[in-house]
Amino acid sequence: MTEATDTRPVATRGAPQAQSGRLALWGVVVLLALIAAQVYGLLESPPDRDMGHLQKIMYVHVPSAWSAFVAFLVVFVASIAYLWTGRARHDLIAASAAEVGALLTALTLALGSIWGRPTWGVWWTWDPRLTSTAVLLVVFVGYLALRAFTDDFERRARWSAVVGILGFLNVPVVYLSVRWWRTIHQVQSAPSTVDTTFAWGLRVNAVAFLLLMIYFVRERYRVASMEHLLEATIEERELRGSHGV
Amino acid sequence: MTLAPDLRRVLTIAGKDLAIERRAKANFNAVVFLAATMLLLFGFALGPDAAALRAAAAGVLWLTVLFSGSLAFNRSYQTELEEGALETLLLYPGSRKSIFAGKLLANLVFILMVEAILVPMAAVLYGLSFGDGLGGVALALVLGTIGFVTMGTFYAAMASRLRAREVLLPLLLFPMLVPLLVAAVEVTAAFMGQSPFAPTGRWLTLMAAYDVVFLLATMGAYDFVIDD
Amino acid sequence: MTLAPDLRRVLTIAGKDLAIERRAKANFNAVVFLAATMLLLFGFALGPDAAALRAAAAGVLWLTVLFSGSLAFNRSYQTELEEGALETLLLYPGSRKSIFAGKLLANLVFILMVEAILVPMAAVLYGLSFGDGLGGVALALVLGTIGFVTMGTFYAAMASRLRAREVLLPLLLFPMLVPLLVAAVEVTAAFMGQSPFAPTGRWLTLMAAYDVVFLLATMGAYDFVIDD
Amino acid sequence: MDTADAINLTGVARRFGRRWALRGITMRASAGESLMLLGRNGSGKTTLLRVLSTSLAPTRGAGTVLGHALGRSADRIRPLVAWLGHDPGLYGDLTGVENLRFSERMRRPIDGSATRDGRIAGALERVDLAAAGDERTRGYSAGMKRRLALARVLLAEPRLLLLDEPYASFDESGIQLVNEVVRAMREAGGCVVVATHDRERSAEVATRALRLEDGLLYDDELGAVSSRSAVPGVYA
Amino acid sequence: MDTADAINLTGVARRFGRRWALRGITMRASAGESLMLLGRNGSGKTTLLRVLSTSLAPTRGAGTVLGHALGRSADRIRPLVAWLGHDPGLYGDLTGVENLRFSERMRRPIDGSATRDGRIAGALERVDLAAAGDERTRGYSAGMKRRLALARVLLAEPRLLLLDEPYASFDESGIQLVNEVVRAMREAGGCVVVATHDRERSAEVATRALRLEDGLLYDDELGAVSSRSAVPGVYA
Ligand code: HEM
Ligand SMILES: Nc1ncnc2c1ncn2[C@@H]1O[C@H](COP(=O)(O)OP(=O)(O)OP(=O)(O)O)[C@@H](O)[C@H]1O
Ligand SMILES: Nc1ncnc2c1ncn2[C@@H]1O[C@H](COP(=O)(O)OP(=O)(O)OP(=O)(O)O)[C@@H](O)[C@H]1O
Ligand SMILES: [Mg+2]
Ligand SMILES: [Mg+2]
Repeated sequence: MTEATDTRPVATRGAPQAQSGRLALWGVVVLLALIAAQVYGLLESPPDRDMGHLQKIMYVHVPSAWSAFVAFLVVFVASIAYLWTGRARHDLIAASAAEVGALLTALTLALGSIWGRPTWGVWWTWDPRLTSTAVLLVVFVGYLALRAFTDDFERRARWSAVVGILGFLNVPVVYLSVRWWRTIHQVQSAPSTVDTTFAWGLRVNAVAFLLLMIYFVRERYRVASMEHLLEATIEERELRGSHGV
Repeated sequence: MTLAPDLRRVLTIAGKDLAIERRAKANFNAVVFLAATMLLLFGFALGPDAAALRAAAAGVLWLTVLFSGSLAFNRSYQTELEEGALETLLLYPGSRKSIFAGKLLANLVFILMVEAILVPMAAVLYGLSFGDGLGGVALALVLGTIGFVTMGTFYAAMASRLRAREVLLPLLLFPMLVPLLVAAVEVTAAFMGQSPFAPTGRWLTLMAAYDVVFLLATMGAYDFVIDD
Repeated sequence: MTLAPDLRRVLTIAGKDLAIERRAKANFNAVVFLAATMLLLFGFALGPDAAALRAAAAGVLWLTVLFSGSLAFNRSYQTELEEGALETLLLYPGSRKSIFAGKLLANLVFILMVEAILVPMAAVLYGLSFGDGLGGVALALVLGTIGFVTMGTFYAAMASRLRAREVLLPLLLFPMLVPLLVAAVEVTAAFMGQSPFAPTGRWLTLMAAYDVVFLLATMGAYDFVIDD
Repeated sequence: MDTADAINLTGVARRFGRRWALRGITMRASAGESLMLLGRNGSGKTTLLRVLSTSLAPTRGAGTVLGHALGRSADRIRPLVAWLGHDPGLYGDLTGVENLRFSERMRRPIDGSATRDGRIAGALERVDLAAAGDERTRGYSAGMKRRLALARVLLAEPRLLLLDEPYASFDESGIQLVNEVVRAMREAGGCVVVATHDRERSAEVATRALRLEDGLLYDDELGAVSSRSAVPGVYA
Repeated sequence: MDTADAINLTGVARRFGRRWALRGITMRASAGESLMLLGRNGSGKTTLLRVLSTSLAPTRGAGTVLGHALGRSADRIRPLVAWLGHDPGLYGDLTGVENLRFSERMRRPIDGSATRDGRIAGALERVDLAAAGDERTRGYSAGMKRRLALARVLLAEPRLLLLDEPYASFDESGIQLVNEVVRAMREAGGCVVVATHDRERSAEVATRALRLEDGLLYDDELGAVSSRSAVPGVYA
C-alpha cells in the first residue's frame, strides 16, 4: 500500500486505548496544578492598586490567551506536517488543537472585555492585540466551518490544512497593520503591561493553563482518532468484504 | 374549516426548515461569525475614532444584518432544489401560500436568533449602552426584521433558481429595503440615545405599515413566482 | 522551455473566462448595479450628515468593493462545475498553477472594471474631489485589488464546491483581508486629502508586501486545493 | 362525484421555450387501468406525467383528471394524485421517518400523530426500510432513496398514481416492490401510469401500452417488440 | 520511451468517504487493445476510468499508465491520455469552435492558430457538427454535446483513450461514430477502455471484455450474456 495517500489513523496502532490511562493521570495532574495556581494567584499575590481584586481576572485571561496561541501554533505545525506526510494523525491533531484554541480564544475575549469594562471604562477598544485576537478567532472558526461542510476525509484534511497555515501566517500581519493604524490616529493603547508583583502568579497560571490545553487537545484527539479507527475498521471489513481480494 | 389545515401546514414547513438548519448547525454558526467579521471590517473601515464609530453604530448594525442575513435566504430554497423536493412540495394539497408563510416563519426565527447574538456583540465592539432604550431597540429590530425577511423570502423564491443567484438576490432585494433601512437606523439610533428628539413614533408606524403592505403584497404575488 | 507554454495556458484560461463573462454580460452589469445599490445603502445607513459621509467615504468605497466583489469569485468556478468542465480542465497537460493564474487574471480584470465605474460613482455620491491624489488612489486600488483577488480566487476554489458556498467564502476570505483593508482605506483617505500626514509610503509597501507574500503562498498551496 | 374517467385529455400540447415537448395528446383512461408509457429519450414521457400531475399547465388543449379540469381546478386534483419522478424529492438532512412524517403532515394536517406514526411504520415495513428509518437520507443509496419515495406514495393513497421510470436504479426485489404497489393501487380502484424504458418489467402489471414519439401518442402492444409502424391513437 | 504496457495495475483500491468504490484491481493492457468494461450501476466503472485518467489517486495499490507511475508522475501521463465522461465538459456560453479552440490551446500552446483552426474544422467535419460550429453549446442537444466532446478527444490524439458510457444519448449514427473513433485509435496503436452497459454495441470494436462487481474485476466473454459465475481475473 502506498504511504503517500494512506489516510489510516495512527489509531490502528492501538494508541487511543493505551493513551486513555495515561490521559486520566494527566487530567488529575492538570487539576491539581490549576488549583495550586489559582490558590497562589488569589492568596499570595497582592490585590492591584487601582484594579483591586478585579485584577485577579488576569490570572485566567492572560494564560488562556497564551495557551490559545500555543494551540494555534500546534495547528500550524500539524497542518504543515499533514501536507508533508499525508498522515491522518496530523490532520486529527490539527483539528483538535483548532477546537481547543478557538474555545480558549473566546474565553480570552470574554474575560478581557469583562476586565476592560471597569478598568478602561469600555468593553472593547480597537487595540492591536484585542483586534488581532478577534481576527484569530474568526479565522479558526472559518477553519472549523470548512471542516464541517466538507465530507470527503482526504479533501477535508488537505483543505483545512491550507486554510490553517494561511490563517496563522495572516495574524502577525493583522497585528502589525492595526498597530500602525492606531498610532496614526493617536489612540492610547490598552494599559496592560504586567507589574512584576503579578509576574509569578501569571507564570504559575500560565503553566497550569498550558497543561490544561494540552490535556484538552489530547483528549479531543483521542476521541477523534477512535472515531477514525472505527471507520477504518469498518472500511477494512468492507474492503475484505464478501468477495475478498 | 380550510384555514386550520393550512395553518398546520405552515407550522409543518417552518418546523421542517428549522430542523434542517439545526442538523446543518455549522450553517447558523457560520452566519453568526460572518456577521461578527463584518462588524470588525466596518470598524477597520470607519476608523478607530470611538466617537465616529458610536455615531455610525446603528447604521453598521443594520447593514451587517442585511448583508449577512441575505446570504441565508437563498439557502432555504436550495434545500428544496437539491433532490427535486420542490416539485413534490408544490404537489401537496392546500394553498401554496402556506409554503411562503412557512419559509418566512423559519427565516424569521433564524434571523432573529442571529440578531440576538449580533446586537450584544455590536454593543460591545462599538461601545453602545442602550440603557432604558433597550425595549425600543428590540421593537425596531422585530419590525425591521419582519419586513426584511418577508422581502428576502419572496425574492429568494425567484433568485435561488437562477444561475447568478448570489448577485441577483441582493440586487433585487436591497433597493426594496431602502425605506425600511432608513427608518430602522433612525429609530435604533434614537433609542440608543444618539438623536433623542427623533420622531421615533412616526418611524415605527412607517415600519409597521411597510411590513403589513409588503406582507400582503408578497402573499398575493407568491403563487405567480413559485408556480411553474 | 516549459515556462512559455504554461504562460500561454494562463492567457488562454483568462481569455476563456473573460469571453464567458462577456457573453453572460448580465453578470457584470448585475455586480456593478449591486455595488451602486450598496453605495446608496451606506449613504442611508451612515446618515445624511455630509461631513460624516465624506470622512467615511474611503472605508465605504472599500467595503463596497469587498462585499460586491466577493460575489463574483464563486462564479468563476461555477462555470467549470456546470457541465463537468473542471475535470477536463484538470486533465490538460502542464502545471495546474496556470489554472489559478488564469482565473486570477480574469477576476482581476473583472474587479478592476467594476472599480473603474464604482470610484467615480462614489466620488459623486459622497462629494469627493481627488485633485492631484488621483494617481495615488489608483495605485492603492490596484495594489489592494491584487491582494483581494488573489485571496478571493484562492478560497473560491474550495468554497465554490461546497453547499454552503455563499456563507463560507466570505467567512474564510474576510478575516484574511483585514490588513489589506486597513492599509487600503488609510491610503485612499490620505490621497483624498483626509489625513494628509499619513505615512502613505509605509502603507503602500505593506500592501505590496501582502500581495507578494500571499500570491506566492496561494500559488504554492493551489495544487493542494484544486487536486482531487 | 360522478364516476368520471381518471384521465381525459384532448389535444394537449406543451412547449418549452421554442420546442414542443408534447404536440397534441388525446387520451382517455379509467379507474382500475394501468398504462405503460414507452418512448425514447426526449419523447415527452416526463412532460406528459408532469402535465397530469398538474405541475405543468398545458400550453394548448384541455383535459380533466378525475373529473376536475386541468389548470382551472388544479388544487382539486392535487389531493387525489401522487407522483414519483426521476428525483426522489427527499430532504437529505432529515431521517427517513421524518421525511415521511413531513409528507403526511402536509397531506393530512389534522390526523393525530399516533395514527400517523403507525401508518408510517407500516409503510417503512412494506418497502423494507424499517431498519434504516432513523438514518438521514443523505446517506441512503440511490435504491434506498427510491424505496422511501415509494413509501411516501403508498401513504398518499392516491386515485391516480404517476410513476416516472420507477424501475431505474432498483435491484430485483425493488422492481417486484414497484409492481406490487401498482397492483395494489389498481385493486383499490386507482389508475396508474408508468413511464418506462423497461417494457418487460412493466408488462407484468400493465393493462395497456402507449408510446410517445416526439410529442405524439401512439398505441402499442403490451408484449411486442416496439413496432415502428403505428397510427396516432385516439380513444373515444 | 520503451514499449511498456498501456495499463498495469496491481491491487488498486479507491475509497470515497467510508465506502470502497474499488477494492483491489489488478489488470494489464497493451497498446492496440480495446477493452469493454461492464458492470452494473455503482460497480466502479467510472471510478476505475478516473483512476486511469489520473483525476483520482488510488487510495491503495500502485500502477503505471503508459510506463509512468500513477500518482507520482501523473503530469507525465496527462498529455498522453484523453477522457470522455458522463458530462461533456463544455462551456455553454462558448460556441462549438471556441470550445475546441480552448482545448487545443491548452494541449498544444505553441501551435500556430492557422494549423489549429484547420484541424478543428476537420474534427467538426468528422463528427458532422460543421453546421452548428458557431452556435453556443448551451443550445446543443445532449447528442450534439457528446459529438463535440468526441471531436475534442479526436483532436487530442491520445495514446490511451477512456470512454465512459460513450453510447449514452446517441442515436444510430452517433453510435457508429463512436465505434469508428475506437477503431481509428486502435489502428493508430493506441489503447482504448470503454465503460458501457451496451454489450452489443461495444462488442463490435472490443478485443476483450472485463466486468466490475462492486469494486472487483472479473473477466467476461465478449459476445456472451453476462455470466454470473466468474472468477477474479488476474492478468500476469
Ligand atoms: C476583549 C478584550 C481583550 C483581549 C482580546 C485581550 C487579549 C489579550 C491577549 C491575547 C493577551 C496575551 C498576549 C500578550 O501577553 O502579549 C493579553 C494579555 C494581557 N491582557 Fe488582555 N485582552 C483584552 C482585554 C484586556 C483588559 C481589559 C485588560 C486589563 C486592563 C487586559 C490586560 C492584559 C494584561 C495585563 C496582559 C498580560 C500580558 C501583557 O501585558 O503583555 N486585557 N490580552
Ligand atoms: N424544463 C425544460 N426546459 C426545456 N426543455 C425541456 C424541459 N423539460 C423537457 N424539455 C424538453 O422536452 C422534451 C421532452 O422531455 P421529457 O423529459 O418529457 O422526455 P422524456 O421522454 O421524459 O425523456 P427521458 O426518457 O430521458 O426521461 C425534450 O426534448 C426536452 O429537451
Ligand atoms: N465522488 C464520489 N463521492 C462518493 N461516492 C462516490 C463518488 N463517486 C463514486 N462513488 C461511489 O462509488 C461507487 C462506484 O461509483 P461509479 O460511478 O464508479 O459506478 P459506475 O460503475 O460508474 O456506475 P454507473 O454505471 O451508474 O456509471 C458507487 O457506490 C458510488 O456511490
Ligand atoms: Mg423522463
Ligand atoms: Mg459511471
